[in-house]
Amino acid sequence: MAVDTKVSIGAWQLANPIMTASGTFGYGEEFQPYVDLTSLGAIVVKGISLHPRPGNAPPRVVETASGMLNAIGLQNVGVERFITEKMAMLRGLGVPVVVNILGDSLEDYRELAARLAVIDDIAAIEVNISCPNVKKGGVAFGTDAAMAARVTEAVCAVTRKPVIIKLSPNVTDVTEIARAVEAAGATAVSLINTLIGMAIDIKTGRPKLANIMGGLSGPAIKPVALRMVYQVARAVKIPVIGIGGISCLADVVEFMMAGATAVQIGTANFINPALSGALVSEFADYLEKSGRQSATELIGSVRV
Amino acid sequence: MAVDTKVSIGAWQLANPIMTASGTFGYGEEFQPYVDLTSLGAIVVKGISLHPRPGNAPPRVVETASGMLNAIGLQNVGVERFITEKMAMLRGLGVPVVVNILGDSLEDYRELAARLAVIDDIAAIEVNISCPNVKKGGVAFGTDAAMAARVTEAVCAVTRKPVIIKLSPNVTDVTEIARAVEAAGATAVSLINTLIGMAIDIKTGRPKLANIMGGLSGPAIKPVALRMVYQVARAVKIPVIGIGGISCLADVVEFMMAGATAVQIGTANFINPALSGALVSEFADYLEKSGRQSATELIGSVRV
Amino acid sequence: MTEAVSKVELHYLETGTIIANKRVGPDTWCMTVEAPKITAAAQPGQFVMVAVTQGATDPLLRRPLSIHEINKSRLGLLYRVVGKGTTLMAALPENQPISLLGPLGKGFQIKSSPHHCLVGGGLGVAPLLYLGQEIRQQRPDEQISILLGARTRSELLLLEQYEAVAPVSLATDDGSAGQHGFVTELLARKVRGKATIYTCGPTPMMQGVAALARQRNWPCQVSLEAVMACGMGACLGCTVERAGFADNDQKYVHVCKDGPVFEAGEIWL
Amino acid sequence: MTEAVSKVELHYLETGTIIANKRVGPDTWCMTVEAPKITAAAQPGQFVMVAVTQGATDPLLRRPLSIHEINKSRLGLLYRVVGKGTTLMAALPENQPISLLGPLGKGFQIKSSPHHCLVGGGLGVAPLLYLGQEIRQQRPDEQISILLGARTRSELLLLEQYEAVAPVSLATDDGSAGQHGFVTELLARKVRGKATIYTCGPTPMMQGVAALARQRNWPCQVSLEAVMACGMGACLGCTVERAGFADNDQKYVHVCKDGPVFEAGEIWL
Ligand SMILES: Cc1cc2nc3c(=O)[nH]c(=O)nc-3n(C[C@H](O)[C@H](O)[C@H](O)COP(=O)(O)OP(=O)(O)OC[C@H]3O[C@@H](n4cnc5c(N)ncnc54)[C@H](O)[C@@H]3O)c2cc1C
Ligand SMILES: Cc1cc2nc3c(=O)[nH]c(=O)nc-3n(C[C@H](O)[C@H](O)[C@H](O)COP(=O)(O)OP(=O)(O)OC[C@H]3O[C@@H](n4cnc5c(N)ncnc54)[C@H](O)[C@@H]3O)c2cc1C
Ligand SMILES: Cc1cc2nc3c(=O)[nH]c(=O)nc-3n(C[C@H](O)[C@H](O)[C@H](O)COP(=O)(O)O)c2cc1C
Ligand SMILES: Cc1cc2nc3c(=O)[nH]c(=O)nc-3n(C[C@H](O)[C@H](O)[C@H](O)COP(=O)(O)O)c2cc1C
Ligand code: FES
Ligand code: FES
Repeated sequence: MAVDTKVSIGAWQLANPIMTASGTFGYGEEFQPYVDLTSLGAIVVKGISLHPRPGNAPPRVVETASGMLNAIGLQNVGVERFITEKMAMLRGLGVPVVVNILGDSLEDYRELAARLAVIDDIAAIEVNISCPNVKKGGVAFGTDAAMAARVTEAVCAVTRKPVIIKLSPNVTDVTEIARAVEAAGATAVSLINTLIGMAIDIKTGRPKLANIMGGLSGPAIKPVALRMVYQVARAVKIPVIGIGGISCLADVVEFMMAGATAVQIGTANFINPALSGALVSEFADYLEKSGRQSATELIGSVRV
Repeated sequence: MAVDTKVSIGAWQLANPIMTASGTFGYGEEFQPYVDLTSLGAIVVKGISLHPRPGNAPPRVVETASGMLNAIGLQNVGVERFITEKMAMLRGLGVPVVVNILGDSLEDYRELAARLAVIDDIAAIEVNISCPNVKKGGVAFGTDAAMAARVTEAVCAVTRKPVIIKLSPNVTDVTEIARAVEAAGATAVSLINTLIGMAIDIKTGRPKLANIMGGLSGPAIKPVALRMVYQVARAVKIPVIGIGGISCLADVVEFMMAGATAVQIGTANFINPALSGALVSEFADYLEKSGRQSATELIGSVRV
Repeated sequence: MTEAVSKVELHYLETGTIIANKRVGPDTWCMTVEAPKITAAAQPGQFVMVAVTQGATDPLLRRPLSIHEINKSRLGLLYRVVGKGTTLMAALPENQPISLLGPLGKGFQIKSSPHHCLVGGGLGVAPLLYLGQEIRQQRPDEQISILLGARTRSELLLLEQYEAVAPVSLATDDGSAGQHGFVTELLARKVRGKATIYTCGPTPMMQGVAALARQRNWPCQVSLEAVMACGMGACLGCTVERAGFADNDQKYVHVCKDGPVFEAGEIWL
Repeated sequence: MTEAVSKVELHYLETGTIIANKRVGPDTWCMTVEAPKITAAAQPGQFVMVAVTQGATDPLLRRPLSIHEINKSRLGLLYRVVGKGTTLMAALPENQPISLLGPLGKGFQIKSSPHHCLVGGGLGVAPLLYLGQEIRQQRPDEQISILLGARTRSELLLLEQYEAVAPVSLATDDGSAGQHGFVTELLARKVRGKATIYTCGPTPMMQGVAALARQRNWPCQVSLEAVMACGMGACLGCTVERAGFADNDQKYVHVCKDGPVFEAGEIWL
């Protein structure tokens, strides 16, 4: 029996729902020894900004109970060098590439999306709206429904590629933001980005991260991520991409049952660099063994 | 050298900052074999409502990575039987007792606080505002600054006991709520209550909790709790009580450095029922060994 | 951790020592722990909460396991490796310390009866060994029968231990040992006249046993499981529904404190 | 986990077998792992990322440890028990499988030099043994000296191993062995003329060594540590600041991929 592992994000069809999360998979090539990249649904590359960024001072990461905090500070080469230096290599990988973008202002997002709109072989744009809005005094775009909608409109206006809005979990009502970006034209939403957290070194009396606060990821956040995916999948009609602590096949199935059309593997890549590739075949096996014909049967199938 | 472990919450002075969290320490007596209750700063009893509640159907708890989800559903005997059946026993324990209250409406909170206002030997009232507001369509009081302020006013108007407002972490800006309840007269705030989460049993395709969603607690949430305590302690002048994943002395010190005047031990009581008592002496030792004269020197001492 | 005693219910937080930890059947292990305080206080049907990790926070919670056997100051735990906690337990070496909380809960009531009939299925057989031994000792003149069920022969464990206590009858779903079919059928066929039933195992099995007991007017005690966080009545997590109570705060009982052993008529199975 | 090879940098995800895991000094252990692929590719100064748990998610991340020794298809890890990961490692029994990722990073460059001087402090001595062995083999005619520092005599570990490679000079903070004082003073006094310095240890020590090397015009390679999540250049977590770069995306290098060994002048120590 040939099971059908394909899923669709708007007009874009993925061979299977297994993607890798931005900032946790380098530019893909680091993982080539461990993963047949061509087998993955897609990879999402590290967030790209308009101008190169050095990122934050060290220490940038710290382990927590079943999780980790990071404050990388969005270190990246900038969109110009991304296009000239990285795209050729990425094209060669043979896997759909999603480019994650971030900005300090609406104009940043618009310009980034416009620059990438004309580049072949970018399968989709993922918009990280968890960044502070410099013009609005540093409040994150992603925590205000109206601002999130404006970013979405700005990006959708300049590209015909699928636009995935990546939602922040640091909000009172994630469905409100999801509905706003859906109405503004988003092709899909992905969630969750990291929860904001902190750790203190009691020996020095200083925060463990130079940046004071950082983003919490890993298995610790999975229950929160799964809850938000469930809520958002019931609130919008566009596809939902589930992210947060996914570390094994059962986690993939949980997120899809909760309503995710696809999933992204993040922190777990660090612990087992071969994981994403292994999940692709485990997923097909699971569908077959559980008597399902197609991956789409799983989506939102939780019975409450 | 005699170190001074005392801390103050308004006019109420605690022998030390170690308290136990509501819903995780029964009515204290269960822990008598393992903890010298009279040594604790205070105990907070399970949330009390106006009328008895049966609580949710099972399963009510499920383990997650370094954490647990609970959906007890606030099972309790109601304020009447609490006063007649439980208070006599609680008085006999020789430890300051904080009563945690919850309601479905402003009137519930007001009446509960009024009933308890006249009961001797209740050291303080802790107000759980993470409950859904039945009259406002189920939105939690704790996620709306104006509603949170009104609950605070209602409670403060009818009692002269210290009023601790227990904040929900499921909000975009916890400092906004904290400032609102401070302005409304709260003696102190405690945080965090649980993060909302979910888990699915992939074998049955059903949520693992009968209630679908539950509250995430334990070490997994500590980084989020510590961040919020840090933020709130810088935003308000009233004392902050830190809660969330505290499992050892280093955690206590981290929360106090972040700005907490006292802390509550929650889920960790289940793993080590002797913990809260052990922390009282470990805390005094720590102060002495670290060359501090008083617990208050620790509060908010993190250098950023 | 402090080692202290409950005045109220006589349970202890005790750091025991692993004496042996061996595989005894498919996915099933038996761990023997030297734990003088807990063993001295234990009653058949009670359980312990076992800390499966030290220092690490995942798995977070202690795991509830029935007391399978008491041998002087040592207790035996018979457990099936089903998830990450029991997997870690199975890897623990001898001589290592292990933290136990117990003995917890209300165990079996042993009253006089012409015929004590112990009915176990799957890992539900665990508490029945110690129960049988205690009945034998407390009521040496009364008849005891042990009825054990499993899916297949290889899952029938440590039979000699049970046979040393009383005559054992077997049932397997696939007929590979004893009666082909359910242990309930065995019970219906083998036990006539007055009897007291003690049962532990999968819920459908206990439902069958309890239904038959009601029909025949046998007193019947059932040992239940529930997901537990604290094991000592503090979290209110381990609920089962009481039979015949309205929707008030009396609606539920808690397996860890009110049980794990209940009169069958007391709760909704 | 899949076992595969990096075409680019030749590192492997390999499930090795623990051959030995013994305490060799105060809080310090040595683990020998059979891992044919990693050992075949390893260079001195490289490291492995060790999975300290299986199945559980706390501690979550792999732990970076330098390759201390290569003995045919076995590698040695010399580690100090400082926290929960290394505590769990120290408890792992022989014959157990253990997942390693490696060899990772850029190790020491061994160029011709009249005098190779290896300067280690604390657990920074770990990578120097394998380095010394390799220099001895690749450059049999060139002089090698090993200078080791510690707080006190008992922390100077496995000295015979180092002495088998080259003459060893010692310094202790409390004077309990060798020179009373810092290993830097030893270096200043003992090494004259042209030399190449290789150093690993606490930051203040390496700063002292690098400063002296700059003064005397010695090439100097330093081996750094940083908190690591991935160990393979994917997370951008393990940053150190480059010397002489403006505030742009060239400002930082990454210890796991660009290092852990750097030319002292390349980075801000
Ligand atoms: C009072 C009591 C006595 C028990 N006595 C025994 C015994 O003597 N021998 C024995 O083998 N087991 C016994 N159990 C069940 C045992 O506690 C669980 O099998 C164990 O906790 C599973 O831990 P784990 O980490 O390996 O599995 P997990 O990874 O936690 O879970 C694996 C699977 O087991 C299920 N599970 C987990 N905990 C329980 C539970 N408490 N009840 C039912 N299913 C569960 C999960 O839903 C999941 O499907 C008892 C349970 C209770 C409540
Ligand atoms: C490239 C590299 C090579 C290393 N080689 C060795 C070696 O050969 N032998 C050896 O004993 N150690 C070595 N270390 C350090 C070792 O990785 C840490 O000691 C170990 O990860 C601590 O794990 P833990 O869980 O026991 O401690 P944790 O509980 O994680 O932390 C305990 C304490 O150690 C500190 N710590 C944790 N990780 C690091 C780190 N990466 N660097 C510095 N301090 C840290 C923490 O801040 C904390 O104070 C190396 C580190 C790196 C980056
Ligand atoms: C080291 C690190 C770097 C990250 N960088 C980015 C980024 O550049 N852009 C982004 O949208 N998300 C970034 N994330 C968030 C992840 O893509 C993901 O949303 C989050 O980690 C939750 O998933 P996980 O628990 O599986 O890691 C980063 C996460 C980590 C751990
Ligand atoms: C089983 C359980 C029951 C709880 N019941 C209550 C409650 O009745 N009222 C309340 O305000 N908080 C309740 N809480 C929340 C805790 O008091 C605490 O805020 C939360 O668990 C975070 O702390 P922890 O991580 O240390 O457990 C409960 C938590 C748990 C785990
Ligand atoms: S397990 Fe906590 S009350 Fe029963
Ligand atoms: S540890 Fe991840 S980039 Fe170095």
